[in-house]
Amino acid sequence: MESTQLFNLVPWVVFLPLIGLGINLLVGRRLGEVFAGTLASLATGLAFVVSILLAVALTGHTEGTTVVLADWITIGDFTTRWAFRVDTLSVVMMLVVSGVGMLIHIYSIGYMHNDVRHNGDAGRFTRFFVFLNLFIAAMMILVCADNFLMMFVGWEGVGLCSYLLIGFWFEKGKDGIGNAIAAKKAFITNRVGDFGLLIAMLLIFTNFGTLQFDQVFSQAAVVAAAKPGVMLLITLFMLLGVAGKSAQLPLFVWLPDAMAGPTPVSALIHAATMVTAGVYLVARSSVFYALVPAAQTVVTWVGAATALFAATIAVGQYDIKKVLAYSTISQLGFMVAAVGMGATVAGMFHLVTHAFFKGLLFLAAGSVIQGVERGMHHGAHPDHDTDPQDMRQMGGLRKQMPLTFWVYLIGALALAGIAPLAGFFSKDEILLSAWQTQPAIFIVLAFAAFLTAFYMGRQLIMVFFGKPQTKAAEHATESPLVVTLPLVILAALSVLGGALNFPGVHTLETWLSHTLGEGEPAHFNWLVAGISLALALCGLGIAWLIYGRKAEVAKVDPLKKGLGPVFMGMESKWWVDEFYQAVLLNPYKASAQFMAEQVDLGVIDRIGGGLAAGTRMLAEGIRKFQNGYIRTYALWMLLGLVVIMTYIFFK
Amino acid sequence: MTINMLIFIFLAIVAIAAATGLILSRNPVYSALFLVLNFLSVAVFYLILGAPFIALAQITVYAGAIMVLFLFVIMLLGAAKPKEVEPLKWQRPLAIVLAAAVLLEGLYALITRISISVTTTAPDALLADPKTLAQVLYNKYSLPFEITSVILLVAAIGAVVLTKKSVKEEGK
Amino acid sequence: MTLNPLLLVTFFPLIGVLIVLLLKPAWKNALRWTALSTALVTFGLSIWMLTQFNAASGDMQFEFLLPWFNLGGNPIGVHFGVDGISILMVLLTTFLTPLAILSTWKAVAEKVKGFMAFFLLLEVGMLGVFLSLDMVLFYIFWEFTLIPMYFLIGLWGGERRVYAAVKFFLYTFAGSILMLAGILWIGLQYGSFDLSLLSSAGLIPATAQLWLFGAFGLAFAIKVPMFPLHSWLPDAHTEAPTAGSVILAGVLLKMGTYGFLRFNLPLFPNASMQLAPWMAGVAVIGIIYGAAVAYRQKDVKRLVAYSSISHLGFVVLGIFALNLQGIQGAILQMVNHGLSTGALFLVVGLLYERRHTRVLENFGGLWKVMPVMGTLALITVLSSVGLPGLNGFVGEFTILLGTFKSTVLGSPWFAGVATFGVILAAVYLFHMFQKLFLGPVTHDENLKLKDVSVREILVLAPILLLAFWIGIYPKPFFMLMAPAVEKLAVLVQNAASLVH
Amino acid sequence: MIPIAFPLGLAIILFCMGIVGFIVRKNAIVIFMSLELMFNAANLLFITFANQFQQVDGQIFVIFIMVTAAAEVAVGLAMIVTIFRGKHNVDIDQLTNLKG
Repeated sequence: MESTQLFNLVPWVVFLPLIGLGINLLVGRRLGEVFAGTLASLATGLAFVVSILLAVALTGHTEGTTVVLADWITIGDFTTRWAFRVDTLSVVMMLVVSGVGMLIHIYSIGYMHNDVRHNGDAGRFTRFFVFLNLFIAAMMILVCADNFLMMFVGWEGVGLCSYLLIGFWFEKGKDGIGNAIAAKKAFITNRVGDFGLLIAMLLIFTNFGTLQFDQVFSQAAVVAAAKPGVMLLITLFMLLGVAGKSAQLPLFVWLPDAMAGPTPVSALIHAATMVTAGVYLVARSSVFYALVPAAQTVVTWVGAATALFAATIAVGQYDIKKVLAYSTISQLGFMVAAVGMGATVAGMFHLVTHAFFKGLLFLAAGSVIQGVERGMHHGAHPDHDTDPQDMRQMGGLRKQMPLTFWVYLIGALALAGIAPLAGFFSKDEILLSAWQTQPAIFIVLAFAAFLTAFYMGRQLIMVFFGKPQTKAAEHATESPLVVTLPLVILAALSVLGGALNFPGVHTLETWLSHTLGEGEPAHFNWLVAGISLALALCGLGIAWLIYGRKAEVAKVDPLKKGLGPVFMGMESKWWVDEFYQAVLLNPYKASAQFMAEQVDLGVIDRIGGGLAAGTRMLAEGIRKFQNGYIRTYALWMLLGLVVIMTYIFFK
Repeated sequence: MTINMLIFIFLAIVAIAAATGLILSRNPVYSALFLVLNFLSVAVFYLILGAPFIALAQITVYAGAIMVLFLFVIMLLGAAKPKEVEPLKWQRPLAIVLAAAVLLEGLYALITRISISVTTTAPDALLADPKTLAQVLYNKYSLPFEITSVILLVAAIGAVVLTKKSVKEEGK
Repeated sequence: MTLNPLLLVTFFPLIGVLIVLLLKPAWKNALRWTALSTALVTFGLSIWMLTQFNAASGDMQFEFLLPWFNLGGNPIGVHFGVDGISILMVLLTTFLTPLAILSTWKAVAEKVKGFMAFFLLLEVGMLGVFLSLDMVLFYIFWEFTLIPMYFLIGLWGGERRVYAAVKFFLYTFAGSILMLAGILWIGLQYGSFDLSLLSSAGLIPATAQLWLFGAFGLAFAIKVPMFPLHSWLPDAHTEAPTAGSVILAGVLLKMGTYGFLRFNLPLFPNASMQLAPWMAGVAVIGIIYGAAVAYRQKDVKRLVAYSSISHLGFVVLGIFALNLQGIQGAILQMVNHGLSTGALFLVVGLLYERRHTRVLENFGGLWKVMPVMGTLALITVLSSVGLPGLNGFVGEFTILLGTFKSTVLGSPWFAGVATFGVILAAVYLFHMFQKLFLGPVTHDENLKLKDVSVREILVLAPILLLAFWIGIYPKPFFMLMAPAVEKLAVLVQNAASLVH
Repeated sequence: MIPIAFPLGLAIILFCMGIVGFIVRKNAIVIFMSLELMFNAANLLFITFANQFQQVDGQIFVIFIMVTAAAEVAVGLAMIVTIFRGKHNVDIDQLTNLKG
């Protein structure tokens, strides 16, 4: 087959998951778990195959192509279409989404089998895979759209899937409603971001006359010269969208709560793919940002601040998934900072490697959680008090779950940035570009990297080392093959991922340059690499000093003594949620309540009612004339007669 | 001053007095009789004004038939006399004031618009002839005439329906 | 002489009314089937009309004109006609009516005969409103719709039905009286009541336009309803039977926005241009206000009612953007709102049938009890929230686009603030969905609730399918209305430039 | 020959007295009589003008008025009788059912 013809396969990356979900929706429940899970995995797997074929086709035709499916909205001078953009950037995203997605699908077959039973509703198994496939489809629309509006479809679509999957156990969580509230919080926070993106799109259309990527970007320089203010607005509103989706300051608050979703969801959506959409958006729009240095600075600082801020919180968490969640926010901050500095390739590189090792970490954490859950059910007296996600109640799991331990270790080291694992190379590229352009950013990011190593060390030690803290941890057992196999594959990728853009080879750099334009490949800097590696080792070492030496984990976190109120802040997430609650949510609620009760029922409804009451009072007055005495009526007639006569005679 | 004038003035005083009696009599029987007196005196005016047919009709239909009907009902109802206590204090004075206003305005109009020198014409034989009346009535006014017959019919039926006790009530 | 399709569509339900009247009140199923089949045939007829319709033309089609009587020497005619704007409204009406009737199968158990007769009469009235081209005829149909709706609320409604029915009647009536005055003034002043003659002339002086815009606009604004004239709506929606709410939200409110398009824009173009920022401002206030108030409602139906105020704010905003995107988006959004809010009311009605309560606190966790229902409700909510890929987004986005670049409004702030309403919409709708379907089942009564039946799926499914269709491929809808809207926009601009 | 102002003036006076009687008296029958008095005054005007304009039409109208009065009296008295049956009174102030 001619390689360009392969491009025409691109709609199938969306259609295949849709077909999968359609079949599962109709018959999945009847045909059983294995069928539903396999079908969903197969659908995603085939999408992965298509993505590979597209990548193969791209090697011959690096300029890529656009496959138009149909018109969408056409009014006057406004046209959009359903069209798929195949270029090196979108194919990288497709590969990540479908590849990691497929592994997580497979993992979920095993994980959800236990999870639905643990939560007491086995019938919901199929629904999970329907949502997962829907997510893959939406994510594919996001990454291969050829215009902003179609991308927005995927953008909100993945938000919906996130909502559905966070609220998958909608009757669980705090007070039974916690998960549902977390889901709602995620969607609405994302909507705040989407608001920014919508405004950005309106601005783009008004000033460019189109929403199509190629046409917009080709005009960008002209418009930027003519209307620099507009370009700044566009990029900043777009940043708001990025902050929403990629959980950056100030909109990151939804992501930790999103851990209410089943663990594969946390891995797929809230670590590997969806949350990186913001990074993808900035990478895709790098033309814009390159033209507006002010926006670049803002983006960089937002990213760097988020990286540090989230890292500090991660240090103070006890929930195994919460640590990873804040770590994700922090790592997304690295990526956003990178794309902000113009180091788009570094950002994308970190995006890919992060998808490997963070996906791995989450899945392994899921394995740990289920191991502990199995431990809870062990023996004659099931232990219901243990929180299977609380790291303080684990400990020593490396003996019970050796395979999980090893892959977790690989993931953690990769995240910490230990050479030669994948995370080292990608993080190093980001630090390098910060080093070269903005030293202040470098310091912030370096400190964040140090904290990253520290909290990962802390987590490793609390979970896997020392002695089991509870019976459940003591009786935890290793997960089945269907769960561990994806872990092993991801672990391998986490080890080898650095090869994607190995210093001096720059595979990814070259590949992406076809879409992003020729960039200056960063030269490997031994000093930066050394600092980065030293910081990582330092972090791990300090973690060992604080947590690892005592066999018994103290009831009070040792850091609490040393840091005092600072640790309190880390532990309680710097009170950001409380702040939003007090400054935004409660006032909105109160003012809405005020409008609903005082304004609407009290004033507006009373206007109509007041008119009615006025009419009534008037009638009460007039009805006095109708006193029932016929003779009085005659008198009024007489009065009328007098008036008329007077008028006639004396007019 | 002609004899007609004298008769007129005299009967006018009678008519006004009769009307006053009608209003003021406590007993409705007296009122009815005062009204008859009033009708009779007005009938004489009709004669003076050259309408002998109407004058006679006034006497037979009004003073005769209608007033008999009145008296009949008065007797039937036992000459009931409601207490003439005015429930509304302002009603009576206001009525008199307004009626006086109408009176004064009417007289004012009369004085200002109609000269005292305009007098009635002598009785005209042709106009007084019932034949003339009949010809106009049955030609020019044939449609209203027919309608009045319907009115009378309706009134007759209406009176019967209104006064007839329902079968149920009779049974009681 | 061939039978005019418009007459056939408009008056066909009367045949159903006649049959219903001839049947015995006790034959409830026969009554229901008669009404349903009549409504379905009417829908079929409107589809047939659509196939005959020439989408490339912006002119009135299938025109029917019959002199009726004279008023002050000016002829009033029975004048019907359809163009790209009204055909969508007609289709929406004929589409929603059978579904609404089907939804009453169990909900209306008493006085079925009267209900069905009034319902079909209501359909005649609504179709008449959308198809009349003579102002007096329009007014007659406009008022005529009040009568059946008044009885539907007043006889088959909830506890405070009489209050709600009277409120509904008085509010709308108060506005329409002013409109009648306006109609008579125009008719006597310019010697014609015929819309097609009047709108092509552009002859009304600018100051008179302002007054007339006010008279017509008030009637339409009450019907829409625009803030702050909306307070009849929550009561009417809350007390109306489900089918009544569906039609009220789905079609009757559209009569207001349709009125703006059909009368205010072509007849008073200068006033429209002059007042557009004001109208848009009020619309934006309505968007935010409706969303905020909806969020704090305890009664589901009231919540949905306030959401209507918010959604219709978008429609009015789009209309007064006075450009192609705005108006086309507004028309599409009229259809969208009819579908999604109609479906929301159907969902609420299904819950009410099962639990006989509309208070949010009495529900919770229903998705677990009724999975299919939960899914259908979710799609409905998403369509209302404006999720891309579903109908609401296409309408809202095009409206925002039109408003944002509108030269008449002259400021992007309208669109900016309206976009903020998109966030608030998510707040109250997801709040509602959470209260109804998520969380644990807190009331034992809710544990035994039956999932949706096939009939109920049949009611909701067509609406949701259409929601997907419009969301993914709205082109046919835009193509249908485009020539008429272009004509309207040109007319407004020309007339406005003539006077200046 | 008398000035026509005289009968006209008398008609006015009688009419006003009829009005006063109508409003002041409470006895329904007397009220009816006052009404007749007012009719009478009107009739007098018709006859006077018939004489003045030498037209027979005025007289014909008087005939119509008489007929109508007869009909009205018949129905009116029937109503009074009916009311009397229910209320045992002819006091018109008792009939206040239309009080607003």
